[in-house]
Amino acid sequence: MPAQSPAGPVALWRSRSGRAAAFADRCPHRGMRLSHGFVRGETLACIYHGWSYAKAGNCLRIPAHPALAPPDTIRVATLRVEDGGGIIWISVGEPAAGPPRFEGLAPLRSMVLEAGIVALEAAAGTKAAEGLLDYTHDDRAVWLLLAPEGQARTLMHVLVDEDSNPDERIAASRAAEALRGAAEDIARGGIAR
Amino acid sequence: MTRNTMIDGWYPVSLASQLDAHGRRTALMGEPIAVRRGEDGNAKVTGGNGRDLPTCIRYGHVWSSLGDPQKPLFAIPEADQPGRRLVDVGVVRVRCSPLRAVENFLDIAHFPFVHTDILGAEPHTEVQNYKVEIREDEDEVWATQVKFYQPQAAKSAEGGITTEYMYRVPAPTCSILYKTCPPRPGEWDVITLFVQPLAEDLCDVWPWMALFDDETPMTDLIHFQQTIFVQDRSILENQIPGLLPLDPGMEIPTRADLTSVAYRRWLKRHGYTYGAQLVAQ
Amino acid sequence: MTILGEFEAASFLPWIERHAAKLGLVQAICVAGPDRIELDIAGPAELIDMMEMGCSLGPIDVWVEAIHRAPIECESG
Amino acid sequence: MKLYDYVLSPSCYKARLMAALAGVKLDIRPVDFHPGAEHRGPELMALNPAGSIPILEDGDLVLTESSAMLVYLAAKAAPQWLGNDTAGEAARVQQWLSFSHRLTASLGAARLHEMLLRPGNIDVLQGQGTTALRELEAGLVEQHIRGQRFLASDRPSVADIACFPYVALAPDGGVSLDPYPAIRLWSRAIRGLDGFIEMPGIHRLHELRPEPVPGEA
Repeated sequence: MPAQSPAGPVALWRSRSGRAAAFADRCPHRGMRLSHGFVRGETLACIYHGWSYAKAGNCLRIPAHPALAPPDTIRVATLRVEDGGGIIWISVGEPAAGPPRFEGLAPLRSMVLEAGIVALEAAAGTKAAEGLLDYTHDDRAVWLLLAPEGQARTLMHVLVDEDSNPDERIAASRAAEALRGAAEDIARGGIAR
Repeated sequence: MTRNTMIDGWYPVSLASQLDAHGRRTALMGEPIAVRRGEDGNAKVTGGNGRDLPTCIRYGHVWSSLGDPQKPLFAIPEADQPGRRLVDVGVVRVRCSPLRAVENFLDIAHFPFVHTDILGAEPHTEVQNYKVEIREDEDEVWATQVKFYQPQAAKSAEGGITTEYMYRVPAPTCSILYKTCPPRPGEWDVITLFVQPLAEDLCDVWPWMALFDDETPMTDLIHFQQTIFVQDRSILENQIPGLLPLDPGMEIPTRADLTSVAYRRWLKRHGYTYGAQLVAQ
Repeated sequence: MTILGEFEAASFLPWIERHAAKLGLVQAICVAGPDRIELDIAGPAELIDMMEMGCSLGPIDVWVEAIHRAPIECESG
Repeated sequence: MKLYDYVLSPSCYKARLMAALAGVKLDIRPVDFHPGAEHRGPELMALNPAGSIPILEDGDLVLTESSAMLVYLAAKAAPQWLGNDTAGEAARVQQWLSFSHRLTASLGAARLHEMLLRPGNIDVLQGQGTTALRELEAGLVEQHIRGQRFLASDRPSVADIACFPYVALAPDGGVSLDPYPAIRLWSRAIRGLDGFIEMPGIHRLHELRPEPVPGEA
């Protein structure tokens, strides 16, 4: 699936054995987005000409030239991936520590809002701390893990108490929808002014 | 700024059969133009400032130019051959460089993945060597002896066959494909891709065909070609960068990409760079 | 491999080296002039084809007229 | 059963897809929608005064609404696709069948504008399409929380087939599907169904076939 990172667009994928990997979203052959590709076993293949790549980024197969064993140097740029408590993290460069853990919380859904973090904070009436916004709605707590995509767009991962029942989870999802709407209204108003 | 050397070329701007007095508002390389049938019955094309543009009607389409064409439109002798059915496929808009649309048309290695079970299928993915040349007299790119296994080569084809192709690029945004014609061995079906450059990253594509096929209903022929082209559309809109790179420093062309490389070389030699990226990034 | 054409060797040579490295090819440039570059390359035919494809297009300030290939007689590192 | 069909029309594709999934063989009558505008010609206007396709003909029954075609095909050959086990499920099916018309009016019109140059206010159409996709995403998230993979239950129904084509082809109209992970999972679940067929713009799920073994060409 496509994702964004400070290093540019990313093709994020999970192999059959369950391992996640992140590639620069551009096939080195002719520039097709790899996020449109397909996963077979432990490889990701480009939809255009079927060039397939291992998780480490090295090309394994060029279907137009089936006799060739591609050298290790034909490769796509990779990013480090950590799978932590149901949240996939990618890092640009080599971070000193692993991603944060959110004990007692479970990821519910991810959503994109057409607003920056400032507008979201204004709508929620509270500030984010280290990328996590603690939002209480109708006496229920919802945690929003925020990843900015430029100034005017934010990827927001909704987390809930891991003991929540389905009704509570649905209510949390609806609360996040409503908050998104309010934040986008504020962002639009800001542009109008 | 260097002069756009593509300005003097001919470009398709409308289907001839759909020309009426009301006309069609469109664009050519960023300039708004209007195409309509004049009072004398001929096609009339006017540029953004109201000036009359050169016009001709050929191969089912109205052609025009923003500049001063030094040559008549390229010849397709097969178009006048008796017994062929001429197929207006219509228009499909694509958010991509006009040059990328042509390059993709010249490519066979994508058939098994993009036109699965129609023009290609795994495991028949190998591209055998073929020949590419620039024909100096005509100043055209030609690829010949191109062979590829096809599960369903044409609407009239049943079962898989190895199909032979020839590709010809007579103008920077036009390509002609000659393809084995199952009902008439020895003859070639003609399938063209005429591309109207609206902007460097936006084009209207007008496929057109001249086929030996008396059996298949016309609508089936149109649908077959529309199917193929629309399968390519999502590829074309998702290649990075949007413009066609003339420096392959960020790419890895292989022997199977020989036609693409020859096409890009020919563009580079002529300075046909509208829709091209000059420095790899 | 002999590359004939018109080029600024200063910009083309690093480009050639980068492309060869991307293909994992061992290459040694023997002759480098404004109209002729000769290099020895060893590797599978498909990869040498790829090298030829890339070089025949080259960077924008380079025009490659022709590329000739001949087998290398004696083995060199 | 005869389907008046245009290969690039997502509404026609709904009928073709449902027939394929239900194992019904259709007699396809191709219509030159573009460039010929045959759907506005006398023969088809006589059959469907609304001037739209698809049209499904079975004996003296003539259907011109794709949702009705889905229900008819399912009722005849694959009633499990009707999704009417419980009152809630039956209602959800109707809810999404009605909703699917908003997808046609927004994403479908944006696609016609961007691809086949039909008139329309593209910004408004794309905005309405995005609103509809967000509703679908939210609906699928809630279904997922309930432990159900499809729109009305844990089994696919005519509602899924009614919504799938215009959603899958949203990028044709310049509307990205990147922000909708639940839609992505749902779309893959539909594309992986036994008997699934594609239409131009929806690529084959090559994942479903193993990699060819070298030398077996």
